[in-house]
Amino acid sequence: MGLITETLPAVIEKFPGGSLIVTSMDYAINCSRANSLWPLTFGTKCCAIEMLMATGAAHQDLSRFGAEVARASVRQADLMVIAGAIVKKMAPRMRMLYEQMAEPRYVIATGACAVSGGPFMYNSYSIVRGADEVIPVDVYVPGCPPRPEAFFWGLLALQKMIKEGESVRRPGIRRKPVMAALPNGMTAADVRAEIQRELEQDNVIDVEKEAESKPWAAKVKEWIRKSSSIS
Amino acid sequence: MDSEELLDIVERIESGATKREKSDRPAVHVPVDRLLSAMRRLRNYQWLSFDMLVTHTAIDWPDDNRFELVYLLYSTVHGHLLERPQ
Amino acid sequence: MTVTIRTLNELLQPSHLPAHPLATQEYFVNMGPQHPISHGSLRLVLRLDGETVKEVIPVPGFVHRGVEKMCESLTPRQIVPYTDRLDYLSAFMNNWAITRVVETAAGIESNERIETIRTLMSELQRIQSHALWWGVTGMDLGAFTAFLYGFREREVISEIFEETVGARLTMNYIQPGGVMYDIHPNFVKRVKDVMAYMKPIIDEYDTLLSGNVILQERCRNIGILSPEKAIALGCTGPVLRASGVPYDLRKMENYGVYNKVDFNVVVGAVGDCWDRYYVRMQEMRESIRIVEQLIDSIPEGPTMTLRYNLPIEMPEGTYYSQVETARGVFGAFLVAEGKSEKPYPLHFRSPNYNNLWSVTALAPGWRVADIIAILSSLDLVIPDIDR
Amino acid sequence: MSFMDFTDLRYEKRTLGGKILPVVVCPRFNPRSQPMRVFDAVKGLLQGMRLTLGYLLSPSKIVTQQYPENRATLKFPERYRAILKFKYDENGLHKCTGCKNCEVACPNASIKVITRDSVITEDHELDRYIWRLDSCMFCNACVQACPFDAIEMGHAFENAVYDRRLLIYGLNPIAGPAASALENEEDPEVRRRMSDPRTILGGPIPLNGAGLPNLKPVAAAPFVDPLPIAVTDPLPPEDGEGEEVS
Repeated sequence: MGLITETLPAVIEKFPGGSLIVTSMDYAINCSRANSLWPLTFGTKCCAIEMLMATGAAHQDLSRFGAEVARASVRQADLMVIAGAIVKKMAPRMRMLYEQMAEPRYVIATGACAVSGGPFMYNSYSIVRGADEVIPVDVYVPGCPPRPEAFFWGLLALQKMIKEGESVRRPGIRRKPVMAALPNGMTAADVRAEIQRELEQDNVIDVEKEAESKPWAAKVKEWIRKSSSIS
Repeated sequence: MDSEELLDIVERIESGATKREKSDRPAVHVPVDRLLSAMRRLRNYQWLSFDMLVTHTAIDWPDDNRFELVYLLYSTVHGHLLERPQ
Repeated sequence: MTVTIRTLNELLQPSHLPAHPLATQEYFVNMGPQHPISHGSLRLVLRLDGETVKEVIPVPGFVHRGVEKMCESLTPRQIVPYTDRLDYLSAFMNNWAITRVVETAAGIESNERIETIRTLMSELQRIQSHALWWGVTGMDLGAFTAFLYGFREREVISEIFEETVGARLTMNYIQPGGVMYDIHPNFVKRVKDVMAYMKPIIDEYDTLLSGNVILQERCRNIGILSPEKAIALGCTGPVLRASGVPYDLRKMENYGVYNKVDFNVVVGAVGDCWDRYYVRMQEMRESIRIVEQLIDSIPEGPTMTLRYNLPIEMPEGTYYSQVETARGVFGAFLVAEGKSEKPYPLHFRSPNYNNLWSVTALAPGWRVADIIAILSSLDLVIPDIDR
Repeated sequence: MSFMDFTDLRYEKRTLGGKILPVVVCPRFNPRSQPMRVFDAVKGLLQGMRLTLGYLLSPSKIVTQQYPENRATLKFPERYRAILKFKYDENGLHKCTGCKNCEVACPNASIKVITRDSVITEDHELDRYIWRLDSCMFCNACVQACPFDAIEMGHAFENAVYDRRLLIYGLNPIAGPAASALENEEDPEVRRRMSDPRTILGGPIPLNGAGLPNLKPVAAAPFVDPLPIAVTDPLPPEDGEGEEVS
């Protein structure tokens, strides 16, 4: 269930000595990064229950995306899931945690509080209105709290971003699929539709159909049927 | 022991205490210099024995230029909840 | 009358210099604000002598959003969703606390049906909250399997909530004047199924974790809280009941339809971590009993007695109401000025705040590893402490 | 008592606060002597392992749901709250009259209703309905407050974006009066004039449409006209129109 259905890019960048390996290396490394995100257990509020705990449990299984190795230490993590409100007292600590993470590091802001301050956006004297005021955020997952599926969708969007993202040779330059300022003649609806299309095309595969094309499919089906009929 | 009775007792043990109107629970006012002794008596007297401080908070009344500290006391022996703003 | 206030800097001075050159020196270790055990952002400063904890200084406030101050500019109906975000594992009960105080203040009548639905939802959430706590405690004490099992049951109950309420965590269901929606047509059947499913599950929990020797050794006779100390610290809920004080608002205060059902107050014998652990396990069984008694006889009637857009008029005065959440007594203290719909000050009495400070009485003398068991058995929800 | 007996609960009556309460005391067991203790420990561990092994070998139900693969079959309860949207009738007309009840009810001002005076009837009517998904707390207060049953909570939960500004939504693709007002009008030309399409501002609108220089409607804009009337192009602004009441 690797969710990678793209073929390897066969673009040959020409320079003396050849560069096929290097370009493929970029791709391979980015794929590895995308499919083995280690999240940091950084939850401050209600979203932590849904985003970090419920997704890690059996019903929504985060390990299907290769991201189940939740680490308590920032040094070992490369994905920071900001789950919950960030207040002014916490903001410097969050910044410090972010800076301790090794590159490449990615940030997902889940829930209204982390995206914009959310319920506490107005009238509150202590909230930071959006985690991106403190650290750069790659993907925003709105909702209060978003369902675990919505978080997975955000994770897939991040994986998509990583896969076509920065080059190993030029680290730090990260290309977001959506530009910050929209180009001329393009509406936001187009952008959303494009993200949707891209993600669906890449990440949704029909497991049963895929499995049927494999020679061992019948055996597995038989085994599943047997084992479920026992109980 | 109902709330009226309770109020009477509290008024008896604390000289400056007055009833507090407009409260859904039995409540008394105690002047701030009598606070500590009042709290001690409320805890130590056997027929009161308010041993749990449920919560305490403050209300400020900028019009009167004063603060009101509110202590909510509970007695696990008798089961009274008393509100004591002062 | 003097009150000594010490700043954190003063607290963090070593209490003595070692007299003997070979004497061990005290040192401080920070736990948090980002620590897997804190389940949120809680900072604990431990004063250690070797491995032994001398003192615990909790430093809360890393999730302080100023909810109480915000509520002064909100109408009662708008306050209700904010209480979801305090103790998010007891969202229904928190809704109920603010609803009760508003209903008392404004003199809003509710009916049997509303109260029954509120009680049912609260008890379901108590089971859910304890199941979640059980899984997380297992994980804190080193048993990851428990986490998977605890969350499996949480999902099952979440589905009930999703169907009737439309949310998984932040409910905003119990509102002044009634409940947001009537129960879903499938609700009764589904709850019955889940209760039948849950009963053997709790025995399964016992088999899986309670009998585990590691849990036993890490919990038994660790962190003993005497009943006097627990009362003096204002602990409530399972923490107080584990110390042997049968203080349960469901019995003490007449609210909901708890006076119609037959259930026991669960207490512990000693007040150690094991008692705090098992009180919650047994409370799940008692909650199942309550739900089973109520689910067959939900009376008929309207589920909202108040038109939504009408303002709620609260006459001048002070009001206090409290309910028993999964973690203890959650109270709301409201002062109405009588001029507008909005409360003048609103204060939440949160159970976790008092339970947190019991760690200062519990921890000294124990090892660092025992702090994990103690904190875990207190079942703290940090946003409720910081508000 | 034996080591692993959890059924040994003591039922008692205790008094607290002047009430007699039925009480159940939790079981406690003290460890037995050393050799038996080892036996008990192994027994406790094995029991837990037997349970997990049982689930491994004969799962009664596979609980894990395959999210991105089962998107086609994923069904949510009808009351699930994930996104705010307008209710449209069979003609594609909304019911919002711009009464601003939802805006008042919203606890954190996530809703902004901009009204204007109608071109034709000079009534108060809806111009733009702006909803901030990034700060919405899904408390359902707007839906409950709506006296016309014009909005509802939908199920579209896949809203993750790379840019936070894409989370501000304009809910109405057509501006103008509610369905009830539009139905009274017979002349299709008048009806067309009454409702300007909000093509470019439908869907998420970055920063309420501001901050986007040279924003032009494109020919291939994915706008499905909800009106059964043919709309040629947006009306040019007339004098006296477009007065925004904030």
